[in-house]
Amino acid sequence: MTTKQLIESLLFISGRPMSETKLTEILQKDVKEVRIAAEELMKEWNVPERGVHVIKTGSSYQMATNPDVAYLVKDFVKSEQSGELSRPSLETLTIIAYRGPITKPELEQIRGVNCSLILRNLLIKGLVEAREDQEKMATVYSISFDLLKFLGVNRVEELPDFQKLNSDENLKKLLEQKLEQASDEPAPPVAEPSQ
Amino acid sequence: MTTKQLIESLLFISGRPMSETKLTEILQKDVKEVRIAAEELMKEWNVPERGVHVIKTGSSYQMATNPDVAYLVKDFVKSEQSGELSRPSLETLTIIAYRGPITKPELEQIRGVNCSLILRNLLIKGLVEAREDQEKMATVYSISFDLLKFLGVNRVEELPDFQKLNSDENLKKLLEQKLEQASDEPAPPVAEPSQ
Amino acid sequence: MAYKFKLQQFEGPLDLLLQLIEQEEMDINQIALAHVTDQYVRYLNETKGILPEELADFLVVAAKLLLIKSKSLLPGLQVEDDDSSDLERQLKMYKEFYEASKMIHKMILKRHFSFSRDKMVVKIDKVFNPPKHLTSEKLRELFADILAGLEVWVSMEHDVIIKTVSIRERISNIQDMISTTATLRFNELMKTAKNKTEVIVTFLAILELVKQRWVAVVQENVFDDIVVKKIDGAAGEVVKDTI
Repeated sequence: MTTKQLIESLLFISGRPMSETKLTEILQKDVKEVRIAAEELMKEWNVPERGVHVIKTGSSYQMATNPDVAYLVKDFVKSEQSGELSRPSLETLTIIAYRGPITKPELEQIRGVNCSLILRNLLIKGLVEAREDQEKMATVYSISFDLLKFLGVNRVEELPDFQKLNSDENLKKLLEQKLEQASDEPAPPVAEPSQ
Repeated sequence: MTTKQLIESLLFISGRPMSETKLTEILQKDVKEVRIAAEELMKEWNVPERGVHVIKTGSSYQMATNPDVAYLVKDFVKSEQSGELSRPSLETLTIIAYRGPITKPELEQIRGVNCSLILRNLLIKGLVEAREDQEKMATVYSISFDLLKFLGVNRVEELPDFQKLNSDENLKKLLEQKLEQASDEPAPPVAEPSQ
Repeated sequence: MAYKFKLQQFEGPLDLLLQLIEQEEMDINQIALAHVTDQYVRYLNETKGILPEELADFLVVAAKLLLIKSKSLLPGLQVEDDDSSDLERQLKMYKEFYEASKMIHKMILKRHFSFSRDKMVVKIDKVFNPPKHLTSEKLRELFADILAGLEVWVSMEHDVIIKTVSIRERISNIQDMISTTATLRFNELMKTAKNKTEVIVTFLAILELVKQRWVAVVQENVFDDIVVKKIDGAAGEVVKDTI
């Protein structure tokens, strides 16, 4: 059996999202092989003719129905999901979708308001996920599979204007500046070499 | 969408056998068309390269893993049922122990994040039990009898400091707040134009 | 001077600023920011329902705007350029994401949802697999930790209820202080502010009093304390409602 086939079986059985780490552990293969196989699977399944797709956020995968059949499946699973979201929620989710994983200070820098309560709200609703980022030594936020399913895309990269908004120069500058002055304390004096 | 695609989505989402009659009813197509599409689906899926197959018993169809991966499915279930608890899972278990029977929304209000995945994890390990509460009209969760025994107590009330911890003031306030802000977001400020 | 525009509801300071600039049909730049400064401050003062916890965010933007405006009025004014171009950049950024959020909203409203299955499709035998070293004492410790962590959220909700001093209140406050002493030291005044928000509120209040020619501010030498003086013959009442 190929790795791709095995991943296919596992995603089907579980129904829930599975991380590359988890897949690696069960399949006893290395991460790289798992990732390549999973991406291949996505390419194969995510075509309009298929009733089931494989969606991805971060480094996790999940099987979900093709959004084109929403009208039918919605009744079958008795979904009452309306997709109603308030403006603060929408704004926050948009920024996290395009710029995640993102820290709270970065998010607040873009929105210009404190985001503690709204983040908590979105975490409880399961539209956003938080995890500790080892490198940044901070909590980072990304969108959840539930939000992805709401949007009806297989991954965030499929969102309109993703490239532009994800790699915006202005934003980079803004966040860099912010990071420089990140600590509230005044920076320690730095001796400037005299000419 | 073709009938084949629609059947594919339904079989996936249900995970159980679906009869031709049932499919006919949902799809509003005649039996013959449903049967032809389902047979086509079987031809397409039941090849060695696929990790998931479509099987037929009587006049019912079901999606199932390729029999060749049976060993893997076993491994997966085993790894879900065993395995150490993550910190968030352990926290959730603790809250259920001291505050159970508790609903999922209450649990999430305390933890500040969505708990769907963790609950499933605890249920599958036999640590937590779910039942329908008639009064609350909701599913409530308690720790399992096996876990009580394991901890060496007969009832949760015998857990250390139960009275004090169970009736914590902050906890009460937090859960009350939840009820107050039934509509979950603060209303946006409204500008009052001057005359 | 009555103003004729009517704003929709706004979310936060950047949204308010963006709406003001779009109403004037201006591009986002320093000129536009200076142009809408007064409107912004006025809105801030007349809007009811800004949560105290959000007020700080609104005031920080107000302070940046006032800086930009003073630069446009006094071209010779030497200030670090960072803050003003920062605000311009931030607003442009905000606008991009605001537009994107409208797109996202449209996508969601189409209800083009995907669905996944919650249940595993295999039959699962009942097991009992407790964490090996779990004891009731450990549960107690963990739960106590969790309870301690709740404090933040409970008190945060509580903070919302505590009223923060508004610009108008601060103005009457300063007037009272100055009526009894005739002069005030800026540093002394700032010391009465309890937090960053109140420092900015106080600063805005003084600027407003200067604008209305109720007080004058004098600084003898650079780095000296600034002295706030009541102007002789100033009308007794500040026209608070025009702020």
